[in-house]
Amino acid sequence: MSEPMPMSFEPKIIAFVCNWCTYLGADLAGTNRLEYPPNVRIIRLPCTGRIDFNLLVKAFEIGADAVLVSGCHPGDCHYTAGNFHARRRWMLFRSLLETLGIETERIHFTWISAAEGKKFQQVIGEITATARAMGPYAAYQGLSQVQVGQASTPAAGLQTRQPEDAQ
Amino acid sequence: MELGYYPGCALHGTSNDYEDSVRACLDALGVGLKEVNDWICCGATAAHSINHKLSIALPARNLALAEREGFGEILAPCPMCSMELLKASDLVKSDAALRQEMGRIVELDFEGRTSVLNLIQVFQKVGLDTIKAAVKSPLEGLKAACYYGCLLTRPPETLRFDDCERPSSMEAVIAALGGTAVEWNYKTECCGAGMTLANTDIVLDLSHKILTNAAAHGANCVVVACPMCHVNLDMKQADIERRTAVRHGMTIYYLSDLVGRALGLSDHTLGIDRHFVYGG
Amino acid sequence: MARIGVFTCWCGENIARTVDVEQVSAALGQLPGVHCSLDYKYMCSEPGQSLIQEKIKSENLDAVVVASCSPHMHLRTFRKTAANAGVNPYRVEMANIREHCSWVHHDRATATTKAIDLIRMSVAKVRWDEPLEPIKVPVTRRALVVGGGVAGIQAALDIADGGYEVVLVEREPSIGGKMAGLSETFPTLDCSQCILTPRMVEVGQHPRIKLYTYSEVEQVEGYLGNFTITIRKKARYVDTKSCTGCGDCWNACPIKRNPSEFDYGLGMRPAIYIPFPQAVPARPVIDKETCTRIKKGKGCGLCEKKCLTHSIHFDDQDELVSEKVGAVVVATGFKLYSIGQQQDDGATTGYGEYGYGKFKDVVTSLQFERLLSASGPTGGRVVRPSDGKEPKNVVFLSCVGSRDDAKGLPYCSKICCMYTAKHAMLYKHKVHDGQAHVFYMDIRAGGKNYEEFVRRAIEQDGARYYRGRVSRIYEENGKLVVRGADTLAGAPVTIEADLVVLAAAVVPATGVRDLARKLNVGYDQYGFLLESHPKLRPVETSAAGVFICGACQAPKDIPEAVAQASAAASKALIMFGHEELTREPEVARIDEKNCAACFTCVRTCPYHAIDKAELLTPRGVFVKRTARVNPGLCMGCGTCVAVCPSKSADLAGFTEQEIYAEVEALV
Amino acid sequence: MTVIPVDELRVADCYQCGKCTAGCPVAARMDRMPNQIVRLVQMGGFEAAIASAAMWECVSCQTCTTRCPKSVDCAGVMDKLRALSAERPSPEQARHHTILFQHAFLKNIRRHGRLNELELVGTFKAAVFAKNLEIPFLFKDALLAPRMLQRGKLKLAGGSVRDRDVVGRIFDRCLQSRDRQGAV
Repeated sequence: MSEPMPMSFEPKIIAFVCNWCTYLGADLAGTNRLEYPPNVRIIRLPCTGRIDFNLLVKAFEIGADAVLVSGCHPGDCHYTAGNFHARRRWMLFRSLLETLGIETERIHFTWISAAEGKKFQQVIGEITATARAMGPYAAYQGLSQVQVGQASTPAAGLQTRQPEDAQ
Repeated sequence: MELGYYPGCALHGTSNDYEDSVRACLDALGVGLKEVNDWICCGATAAHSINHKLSIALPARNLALAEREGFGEILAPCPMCSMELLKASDLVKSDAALRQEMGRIVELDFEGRTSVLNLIQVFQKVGLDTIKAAVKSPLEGLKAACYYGCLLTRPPETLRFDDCERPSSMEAVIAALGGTAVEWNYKTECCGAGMTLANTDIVLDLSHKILTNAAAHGANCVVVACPMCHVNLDMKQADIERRTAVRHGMTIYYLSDLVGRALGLSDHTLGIDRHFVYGG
Repeated sequence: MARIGVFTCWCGENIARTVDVEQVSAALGQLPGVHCSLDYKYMCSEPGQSLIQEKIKSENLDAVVVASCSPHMHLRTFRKTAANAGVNPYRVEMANIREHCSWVHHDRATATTKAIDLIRMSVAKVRWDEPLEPIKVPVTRRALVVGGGVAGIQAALDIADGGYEVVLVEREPSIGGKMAGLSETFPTLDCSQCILTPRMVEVGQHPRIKLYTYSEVEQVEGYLGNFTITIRKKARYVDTKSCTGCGDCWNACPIKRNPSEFDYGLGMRPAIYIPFPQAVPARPVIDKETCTRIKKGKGCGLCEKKCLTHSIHFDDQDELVSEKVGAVVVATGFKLYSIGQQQDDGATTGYGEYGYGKFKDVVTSLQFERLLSASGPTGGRVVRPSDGKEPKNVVFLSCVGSRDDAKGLPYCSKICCMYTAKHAMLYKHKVHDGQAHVFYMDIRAGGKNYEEFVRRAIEQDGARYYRGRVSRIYEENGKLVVRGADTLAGAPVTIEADLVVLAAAVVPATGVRDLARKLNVGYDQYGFLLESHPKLRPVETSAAGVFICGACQAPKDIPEAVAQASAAASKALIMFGHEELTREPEVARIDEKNCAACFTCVRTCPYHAIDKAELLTPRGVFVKRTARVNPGLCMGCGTCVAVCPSKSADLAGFTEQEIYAEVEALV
Repeated sequence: MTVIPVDELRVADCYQCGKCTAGCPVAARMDRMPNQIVRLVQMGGFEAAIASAAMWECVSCQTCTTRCPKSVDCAGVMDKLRALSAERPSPEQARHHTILFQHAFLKNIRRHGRLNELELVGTFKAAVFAKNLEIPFLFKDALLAPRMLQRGKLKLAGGSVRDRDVVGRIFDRCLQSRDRQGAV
């Protein structure tokens, strides 16, 4: 657990994707062996319409540096309109998040279809690059620990991004 | 109503009869024309054939001049001019960078606020009912073949005027004047336009076809709203006869000629007596 | 505390090459609740699966995480495996460490780390996974077929012959659709009516087919297995039961000259008419737009006077009837792109240059079919609509509206190449000294005996094929001047034709979008209905229990439409093979006590699966209003969960609890 | 190899339906059909395209572009080809009436700002004569001129712009990219 702070900053990225388009897009990226940065962790949901935006806040609490929300292209939603609902709610939610002090530039929206393995690769590449450039999201790191009454040291925050942490 | 006026080279040269006609009949309709000060040539086919940038710059200069004088709308009776002006105006409106570049090139910054009208559009602005009401001598017995040629309606996305395959706006004017317009097939075929001097044979062949078709459908005259069409169809009839051994003797009117006539203006005022084929 | 087993797959080398599977399973063994963590070469293989089952029994596990490939690949497999060993299948999670990890990363250390993260997420989720039972819904073994063309007829007969009742709804006064109006069919040239009318009669007489002609689907309620359909029976003014179809009425009708819909305006019909002699039902209908009696409310009434069975009722009104069905087959077919006129969707008017609607002798392909048809307005004589003369030169244009981004539709209408060859052929058979000219871009003749058929038109019947589009058509002293190009010879071509036939693009029938919305079926930008998988589920739709066939899905010829119709029928029959249907239980639910009854979910649910309801005590005393999910309709998108302000909505299989756990696992 | 920017002309979209050729009023006079020219450009065969005389027959009537099902700007292609060959006139093309005319035309408006038709006719005919020694052509419209004069349709001194130099400067700025100012 007592790891020295790493020299190069590796952002943690959490992706909330729909089961029918983007998840399959990511599968395709795999089948085509399209390499991309290992920073992303995918959470599979039936539809982006399912996403309650508190989830995004949660993601930052547990130390994410960037969040991706990606679903089907307009008109292609498996559930006809879920992706639109997500978009519309996002519009309302953005300002709220901003008042919460969340840097909304760290939240990315895309549409990636089941056929767009290449696009998935590109998007993850870009998001990782921007997140690296923006640096660690100190504002929210380790908040979860705080809530569970632990002391939140920068180390604690950073540790959440240490691989060894898993073991 | 007062409009900015861009005559273009033709109306100040060979087609000065068109200019007289336009001025006279619009004056009679209470439309004042104020010439764009120090306008220059639009570049016509030559410019966009030889240098793309030039083909934007020349009309751009004129748009800039018009805008400087605060014209909201300008009349360009020559479809070639109005097409070039419209094309340039669309381009600079959609592309800020280009607009600035052009501002530099033509030494006059501008937004592209001035919109360009052709003659028919001006008649429509005045209102066909108004014109109908103003008619003194209805054009009975007139069987007109309305000829649009190319540039009044093409390319449609630039001109945004009438139906480019089945135009009918001139027919509407003729109807308002108490004349009849015949249905025919060469409304939108090309007369050879810019080739008048360079490639005379093309012009003669194409114009011959047009006149033949008009006659075949019982027209006793052809109505145009374009100086080049007029040159090719009127001035060239002798050459056509020499080439094809067919004498057409078809009177070619500018649309403004007929409006003017119906409003009671004389052929002389309208410059009709200066046409090559003039039956009076 | 859950007893979780984690099973990490090597997938041969696919995972093991980049992910240190031993390290992974070791790491996961540490997690609380994980009672065993193993890795194996091929988890999906028979020994792999039995390994899982053994462990479930020996460790008496109640939750399973398989770390291998994409759940889209094997979730079903492993759910079955676990179920057979007594674990609730919905307490099985998969961590995708192949497509999302080993295949896209090369550095072994990072890949291993990521794999561990992914599996931790699954473990965190599975901890909260609740056991779920598949939803059972009763099924009404009765089908609705919308559209009485050849596809609808085929589907209806198949289902009825399968032993179940069918309700067939047709908008026109008779069934038969486009095919009934065709002359002969490619590539065999058998007479269209000869093969179709017997099937139409079968439908009319079938004991298990309830036929509603001149009717439309007004409203659709319910869900898979339990639809309630409201049908509007348009006022026909004729009692089809007592009427014998003798014909005295239409012979008596004085308003004779109305353009016939069936003949696409080439023929005339009275105000009271049957669309064509072989119509089913062979009963007339009164066109209220043209009947003077109905328009004025008095006078005429000759038909009524002539009718011996007193079957004519001028006071007839539209009638709404309701039918209960378990499955729906949509077969609404196509129509032609309206050349040179406004389209339904208000799009392009297109092709002023072809003079259709201006020149009488420029006709559409379907009009030409009527000119060729023995039952057509000319009794099968090919003549010019303008002067009744026999055309000696006929020009056929393919791709009018098809493959044209600028003025028409970008897609290929598929059937035009074939029927145009047929037209050229049949014309030659009727006018021996005539010449057929065809302008085409490509000849698309894929299909059994299709290419041979086209060649026959060219080689035996001497049709002249020019590879090029036509730019303009105009009338010059009685001839139609066609200005085209022969791009192979590299020259413009001008033909003086007597008749021009335009192969207009195939577009979906009018009103199909409305119907699709009523049924919750998707459609593309052109209005063609969307199948749920282009290859593997070609007749299913996003709406469970609704199937599609024929040209409403895409342009199709008769053999294809019929094949697809039988496919759709078999899907309905498969449903009817069960007492009740089971559905995935991953659907929404409302905490009804907590629900604030704002009904945001009711408004946002794309499937109208949530209703306003009342919460009652067991004694039936009103407690409060609440939203209530209909599990039969819910497709499990979870939109309601996200919009619910009182957090009363949740989605089984993807509960708030489960998802948050997944996220928190990443701390 | 010559490359001309053709993206905005959507040449790549052409599927060779030939509607441009079908509608072209002068196709019959062309050595290569409009659709063939577009094909050449599409496949990068600019040299062959420029070598063809088709573009000099084109009357810029826009029919091809207007009716193209793929919105390919065929007339625009002809423009581009003319512009290109104007930059490096080959002997044959230099003798072409159309290009001689267009250069005379631009020279003329460059000098006066507006067109001086009489002078245009003069310079143009002289150029044609110099290049092609076509005596008959020289006098082709000679019969026309007097009748035009008598109708006041030819002004011996055309009106021209007060600020004439600006036109010259506009020309220079537009042509500076090219080294072919001599051409105009």
